[in-house]
Amino acid sequence: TGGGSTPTPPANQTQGQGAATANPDQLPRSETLYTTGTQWGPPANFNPIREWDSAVGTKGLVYETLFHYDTTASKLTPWLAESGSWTDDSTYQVKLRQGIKWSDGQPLTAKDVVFSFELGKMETVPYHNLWAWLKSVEAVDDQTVKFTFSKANYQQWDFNVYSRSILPEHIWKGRSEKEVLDGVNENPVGTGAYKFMSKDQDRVVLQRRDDWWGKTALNMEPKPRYIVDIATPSNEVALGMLMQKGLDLSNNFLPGVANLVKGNFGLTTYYAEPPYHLSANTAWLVPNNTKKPMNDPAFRKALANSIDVKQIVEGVYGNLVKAASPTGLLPQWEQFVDQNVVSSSGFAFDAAKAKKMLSDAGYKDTDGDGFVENKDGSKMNLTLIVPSGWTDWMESARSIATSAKGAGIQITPDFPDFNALVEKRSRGDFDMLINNERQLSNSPYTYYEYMFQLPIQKQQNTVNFARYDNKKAWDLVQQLDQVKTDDIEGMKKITSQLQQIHLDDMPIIPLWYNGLWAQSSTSVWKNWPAGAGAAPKTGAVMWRNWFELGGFESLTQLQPSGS
Amino acid sequence: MTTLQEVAPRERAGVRREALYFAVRNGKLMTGLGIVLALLLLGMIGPLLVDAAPNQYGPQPMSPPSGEYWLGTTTFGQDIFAQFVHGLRSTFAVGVIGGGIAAVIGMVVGFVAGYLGGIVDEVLNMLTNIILVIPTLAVLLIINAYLGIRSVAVQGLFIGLTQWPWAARAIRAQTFSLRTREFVDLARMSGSGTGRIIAREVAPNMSSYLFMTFILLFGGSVLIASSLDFIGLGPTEGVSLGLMLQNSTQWSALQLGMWWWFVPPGAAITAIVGALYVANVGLDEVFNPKLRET
Amino acid sequence: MSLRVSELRVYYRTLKGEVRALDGMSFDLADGEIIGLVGESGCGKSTLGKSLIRMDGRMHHVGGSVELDGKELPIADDRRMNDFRFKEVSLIPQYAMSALNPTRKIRKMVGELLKSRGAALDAAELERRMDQVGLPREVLDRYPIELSGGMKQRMVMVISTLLDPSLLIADEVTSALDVSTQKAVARALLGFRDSGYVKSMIFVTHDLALTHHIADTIMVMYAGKLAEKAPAHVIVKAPRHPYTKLLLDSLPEVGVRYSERRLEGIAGSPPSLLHPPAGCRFRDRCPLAGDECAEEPPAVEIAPAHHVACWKA
Amino acid sequence: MRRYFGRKLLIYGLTFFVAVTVNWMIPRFMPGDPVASMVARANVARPEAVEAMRAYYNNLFGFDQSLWQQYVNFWGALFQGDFGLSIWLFPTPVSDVILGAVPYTLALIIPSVLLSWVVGNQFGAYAARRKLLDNTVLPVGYVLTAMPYMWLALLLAWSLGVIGGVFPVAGGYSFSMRPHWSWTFVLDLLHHWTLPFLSLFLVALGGWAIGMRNMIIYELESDYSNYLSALGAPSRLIRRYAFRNAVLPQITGLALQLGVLVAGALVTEIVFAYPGLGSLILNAIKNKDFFLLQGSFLFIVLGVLIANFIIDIVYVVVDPRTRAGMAGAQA
Amino acid sequence: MLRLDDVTKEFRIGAFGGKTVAAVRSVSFDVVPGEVVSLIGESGSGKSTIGRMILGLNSVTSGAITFDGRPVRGAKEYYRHVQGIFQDPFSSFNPVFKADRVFAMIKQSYYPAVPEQEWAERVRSALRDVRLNPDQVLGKYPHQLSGGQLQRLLIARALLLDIKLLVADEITSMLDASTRIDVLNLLAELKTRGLGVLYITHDLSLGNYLAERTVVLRKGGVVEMGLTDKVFGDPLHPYTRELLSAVPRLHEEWGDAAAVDTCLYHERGAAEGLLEAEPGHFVACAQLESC
Ligand SMILES: Nc1ncnc2c1ncn2[C@@H]1O[C@H](COP(=O)(O)OP(=O)(O)OP(=O)(O)O)[C@@H](O)[C@H]1O
Ligand SMILES: Nc1ncnc2c1ncn2[C@@H]1O[C@H](COP(=O)(O)OP(=O)(O)OP(=O)(O)O)[C@@H](O)[C@H]1O
Ligand SMILES: [Mg+2]
Ligand SMILES: [Mg+2]
Repeated sequence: TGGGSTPTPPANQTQGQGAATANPDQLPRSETLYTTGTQWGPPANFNPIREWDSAVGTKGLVYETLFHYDTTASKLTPWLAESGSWTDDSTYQVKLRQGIKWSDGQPLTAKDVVFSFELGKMETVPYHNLWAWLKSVEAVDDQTVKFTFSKANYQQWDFNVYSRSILPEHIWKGRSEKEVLDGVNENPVGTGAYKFMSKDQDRVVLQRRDDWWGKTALNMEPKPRYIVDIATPSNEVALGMLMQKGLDLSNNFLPGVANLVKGNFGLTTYYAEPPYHLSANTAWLVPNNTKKPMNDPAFRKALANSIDVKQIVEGVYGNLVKAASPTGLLPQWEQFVDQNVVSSSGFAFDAAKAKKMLSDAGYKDTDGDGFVENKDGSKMNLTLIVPSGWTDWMESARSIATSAKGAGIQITPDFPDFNALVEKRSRGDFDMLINNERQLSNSPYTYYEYMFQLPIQKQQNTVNFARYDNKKAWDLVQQLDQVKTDDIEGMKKITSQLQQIHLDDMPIIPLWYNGLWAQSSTSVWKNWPAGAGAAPKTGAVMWRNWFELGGFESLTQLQPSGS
Repeated sequence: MTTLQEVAPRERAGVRREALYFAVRNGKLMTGLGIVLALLLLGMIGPLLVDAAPNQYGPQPMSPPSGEYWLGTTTFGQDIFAQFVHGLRSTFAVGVIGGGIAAVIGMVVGFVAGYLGGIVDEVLNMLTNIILVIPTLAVLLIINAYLGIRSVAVQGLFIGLTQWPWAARAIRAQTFSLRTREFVDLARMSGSGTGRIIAREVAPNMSSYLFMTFILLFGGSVLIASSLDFIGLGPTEGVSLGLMLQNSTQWSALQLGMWWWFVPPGAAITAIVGALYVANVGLDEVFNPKLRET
Repeated sequence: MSLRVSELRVYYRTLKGEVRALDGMSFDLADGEIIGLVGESGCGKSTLGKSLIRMDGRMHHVGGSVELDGKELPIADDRRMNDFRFKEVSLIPQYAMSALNPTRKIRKMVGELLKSRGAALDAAELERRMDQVGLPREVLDRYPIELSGGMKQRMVMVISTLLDPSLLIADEVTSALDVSTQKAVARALLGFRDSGYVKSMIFVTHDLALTHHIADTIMVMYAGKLAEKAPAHVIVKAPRHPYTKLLLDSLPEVGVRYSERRLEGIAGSPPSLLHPPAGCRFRDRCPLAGDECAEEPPAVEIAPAHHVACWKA
Repeated sequence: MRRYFGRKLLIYGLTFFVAVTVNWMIPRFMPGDPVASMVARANVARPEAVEAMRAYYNNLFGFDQSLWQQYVNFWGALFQGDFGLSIWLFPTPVSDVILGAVPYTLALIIPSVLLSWVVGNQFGAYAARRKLLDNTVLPVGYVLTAMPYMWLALLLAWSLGVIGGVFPVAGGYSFSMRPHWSWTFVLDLLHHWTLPFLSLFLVALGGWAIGMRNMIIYELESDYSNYLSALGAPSRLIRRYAFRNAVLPQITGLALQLGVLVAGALVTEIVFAYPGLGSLILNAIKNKDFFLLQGSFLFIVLGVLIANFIIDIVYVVVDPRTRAGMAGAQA
Repeated sequence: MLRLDDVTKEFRIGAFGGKTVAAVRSVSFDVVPGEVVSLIGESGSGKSTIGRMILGLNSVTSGAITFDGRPVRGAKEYYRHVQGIFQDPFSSFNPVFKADRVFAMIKQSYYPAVPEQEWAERVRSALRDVRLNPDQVLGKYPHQLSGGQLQRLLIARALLLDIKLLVADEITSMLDASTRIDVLNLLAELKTRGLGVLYITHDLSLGNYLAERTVVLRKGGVVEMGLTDKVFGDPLHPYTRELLSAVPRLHEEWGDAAAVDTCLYHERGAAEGLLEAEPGHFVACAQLESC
């Protein structure tokens, strides 16, 4: 531009977007949000189909879903959809909002929605299984989409309506299966409030679209004009940058952050005291139910009683996490916990009781080495694997081994490489492991699916790592799926049965709730979500799939600290 | 890293006694050895003094050095002094194992190539050059990551297996010049075989040089091990100074101001390796009259 | 009178004590004279040479003085001595084979050396002198490595004498050479003296026969002391010191055959210079030794220019 | 000459082949299946869907072929400049990933190697045989070389970054910047580059200084030095000559140290979250990203080999002895 | 006893082995028992190389060396009969061990069965043979002994074996004049015991002192050989003449033989062989007549 080497004066607001692009080389600090904790390397793709490794914000900021899900109110929030309802038991109808435009100016229509869901017919698209029970998707008119089901899995459907990105048919049409699944999708065209501005080795930069539909339709506007998401190689680097005020939000697990929150460092977390964070998922101890002695429910229950979770929570995590309830259901699902079941069949750390349970079940220390032997008298030495380098889990595993020793169970922690662990896990070649791969969702259904899914395959890749084989439980889970999501009582009836089975058989043992790690600095942005006062109650996370669970709403609540 | 020098021809007069005389008067050698021995001693008897297991959680997390915890505690209340003394042991172990293995391979290859010459030399030399050019840390990274190194000993083994080439090269050069000495011919004419000549004629003449090579290999192994530990590819069992460093950074000791967690292990590694290098220079001066301060 | 060395004592410091490598040497060297210095290995020849130009770290000057052209040489003072080096006293070292910097071309090295001594390189003169010793000119543009031993030797000779020093010390410059090269080098040295590039010269060797061809005067040293000094032909024909005699007797000449005449060496070995015995140091090996030899014999001028340190001479 | 370089090239060729083969083999013979973990990350619930994806990716990456076939394919692709797709950063081509990272790594390594070499040598040469310097400054050199790279890096980050606040402790350039050519940006780059550079530079510096110091002492004792001093040449000249000769082994040393320095750079990059090959390799390992790992490794090996080759040439140029040797002259 | 037939040795040289030099070209001569043959030539003329080949320390490129009719190999049995001594007595001893270890090594290889006591006696008598006082030299380190003593230790060592041939490579050049003559005398005595000695030197006067026959080498090839008297008394080859004239003699001035380079003689091709100028006196000069 003609400015030559003379520095251009700071852009004023009225110039809006134009000004921002005119001098995009240096982002104005007061209008930029710096985040980290999602991405660990260079941004790889902008493909919303790749919900697990697309660049931060691909889904949620650039592409959007029909609904969002409000975790506090436990209900769907219409988003691209104006409304959605079951017109009969197997037909679901969505009405789209008027006037939504793609970032290239084309209007969003029912055909885009149809296209997006029909992409799932491709075998390798992650939501392909939807078509096992979805019969058809039709555009009734430009604003109306009708879904017809062969089997109405209400719980799963709700999950789908807030999880699946809606893609522009006019751009994606004709892409091959390979391109759909593997394409980088440079220059994504979405409906969302942001678009990608640039990327580099360690970051992506998103720029707000000032013509975003939600401004008027939802009366919402995310406050940061720019979002820069940084890939930090490690948690401690993130903490360092946070303290240097280079970052506004870190979604990393930052040990010791409690000290900083209490001190005067301008750092906040959701709660000002333990556990500091909302809960995001449950960490489970997964015993291999097909192996001796873990195939014995009595043993598993004794094991559950032998673990001093408090020690982990306090010792390893410095109270950054919360001990899990015996059901393992996240606090957000508290209403589904059947207290009667818990009080009659629950468990708690009690070494003496664990010892007794063991000996009652026939596990005795016959050779006097302080550890019980198998029923047949053979030595018992169980290995607990967690991925090498996951320090908090490694420490936890050590802690578990120590407390199990108190009850006479010999556990040796082992730290294989992550990939080796994945392989062992899917082949069932392990004694015990720790896993937390199910996140908070709209329904405990997803949790019970994770716990009980059948049939057990040779390779168990994502669910039921314990290989717990209980037909009745799986039937119940499927029944739960068929319960309408607003029928809370109907759901409860099934979940309490499932809890009974879980606590009786203890296929997997809940340990603690991992936090929805969100440490924010108040130096540039304030009004971060917090448990106290009038602050927003949503989660401040940039993690993939969490924008729909309140992450996006949090952005709209931010306020610049300067003003 | 200090480079090894050619062994200068020795003065004939009283090599041994003179060496000892200069050894005890060589400040560098004595300081270096002193530091190394002090730390070695600490690593030997330290673990007997502290009864806490190095990784055992204690009641006072994050406390700075005090009378009770000499070097303070970690985020988990582990006694850093206990970790430190155990870590010293592993560090010495890795040095001895890694340095030892590398020295042995380097010696075998160097001696054989240097003494036999010809095609054997060509082949061994090529092998040496190949391994020399390969960035070994990268290879170690891969090996460590995929083999899942468990113990300090295995770590030492792998380090030893990749560290030997420069030693082999140096020893080869030395052997080359020694084998033209006439006492080697004389030994041949006394009916000694190759192995015997290497072991009984060549090697004893390079003993100081071999020792210095070992020292450098020792230091190198310690440094490499600490790097591996630091990036999380260290042994999964036990404590080492490198693992302490790794833990301290992973648990943000830096940002939380817990200097007592990350300063001692690094300082100890530096002290051990540095002292060895200094001692090495001292040794060089002892054995090589030209280097002595006049 | 060019060089006068009187009562020079230079010792080496060692762990075991002082090695008395030069223990009271006195001699004179006239302008234009070449002295051949001979003696058994370890008798202090090189020490004398080094003392006159540059002492190494272990040597120290215990006593005596050296005068060159009437000026006292500050041999113990490295710094002051620097003014004399090269210009007044110069050296062709024993290690001439490795005396040239391997990574500099010779012309460049010479230029830099001269410049550092405040002299300019006179290329014509340099080439003339090279011609004189039979070195082709292109040698100047080569690296030392590319020269043969004899060439290096001669090149060092030329360099060392470029500033026309008045005293040149040539330490065993021919011992590593074969006879024909030896001859060429020796002749070149003579030529240097004759052309006046150097005024006088000390030619150190242990080869008596060779010395005889070069030197005007031969000086025989034994165990750090002067044994005999006389004009070359006198030493060869009429030696007076028993050591000189025995030394000459043990020289096989071409034509002497074992089968015809069995030569004998000198029994015994020279004394340690660490703790040399009192009195005549050759006493133990001397066939003539008598009681008076318990006293140290002074160097006496028994004939003009013929000095002998022996009671029996 | 031809023969010499022919031989060198042969060694380099072999090295390259062996290194690349080893690197190709190791991950493939180790437990763990990259596709499995990739699919695990995709977090797809249905077993059938998972199977479909697995099959798809196994086919895509060629893991369904025999190892031998994979190996042949690997070389075939390599010669066409095709490094494959990264598994971890799927579907970015490995070459893109590496090209994005390499400038940073080079920007760290080249200056720190060269500067530390030059400065270290000067420094060592200066300190040699000067009692005061030798006894005060060189211990610092020993300490520096003995420091683990990351520890020095940590100390720098802690003192100058966290406490002093003078330098940023992470990243390649400010988060607020976008790469473009302007002084502010270049300064910003330099600002971020300083600490990682320093940590590499200082450790290497100590090593070179000590090496040079020892070399110089040897050279100062050599015959040609003695000859020069006997002719009264000033010590400046003598030192200069000694330096010239002492530098030659240091050049060889440089070639030997390159691999080590590259390794140091990897560790340093990790400490300072500096974008570059370091974190890339680490992540490639963690994610069993064979292709990225192969690519990065290949790049490092190539880099080291090329640098070695340059050093070889430089050596021949500066040391007349090697040239004479090649011309067949006798020593 | 020892025969060299058309022996040639080539070395690969240059830092990278790119070229070869012929260090020895088509050399043939023999050594019989009770005879000293001296090998004379300038530096680099291939004298040591011939010695080392005879000792089996270097291989032969072409031609044959036979000892008592059998080709030479560096085998243990061979060394029982053929031994060598080298120029530098100091480097012939391993500096870190005591000097008398050289005897122990022989015992270990060749006389393992001999009782210690008897062996010790043998050693002492061998030492006395070379006129060393055993008490003065046993149990000492090499650096504690003089060059002459060490050189004689080596000779004693050779005597302990049942040797028939001794290769002495410049064994006196490091010794001073008086010790040198002692060692030479010792060698001369050996031949009276029936030993063959190959005496390698570049010092003509020493060769002359000892040897029955003389071989003059130049650039690896023989230029003249024959009885010492003949070769030295009536040198035919200009090179020999030049050598002789360059030898400094005590009582004569340096003569000026024809400068080598102006003479047209040069190395003859291997095939041409030597001319036998008179019986037992061979010379290699193409222009012999015209010179
Ligand atoms: N650096 C030294 N330290 C101690 N003693 C030394 C040193 N250099 C020489 N000497 C001793 O001083 C004495 C004289 O040595 P010098 O080198 O002058 O002898 P030389 O006559 O030149 O012998 P050569 O003919 O072997 O050169 C010898 O006994 C020697 O051992
Ligand atoms: N191992 C070797 N490798 C290469 N060339 C060699 C080797 N040994 C000897 N030569 C060469 O062979 C030639 C003859 O060498 P040799 O040592 O036999 O000479 P010499 O007559 O013994 O000389 P000197 O009198 O110096 O001992 C020389 O040109 C030498 O450079
Ligand atoms: Mg001398
Ligand atoms: Mg020889």
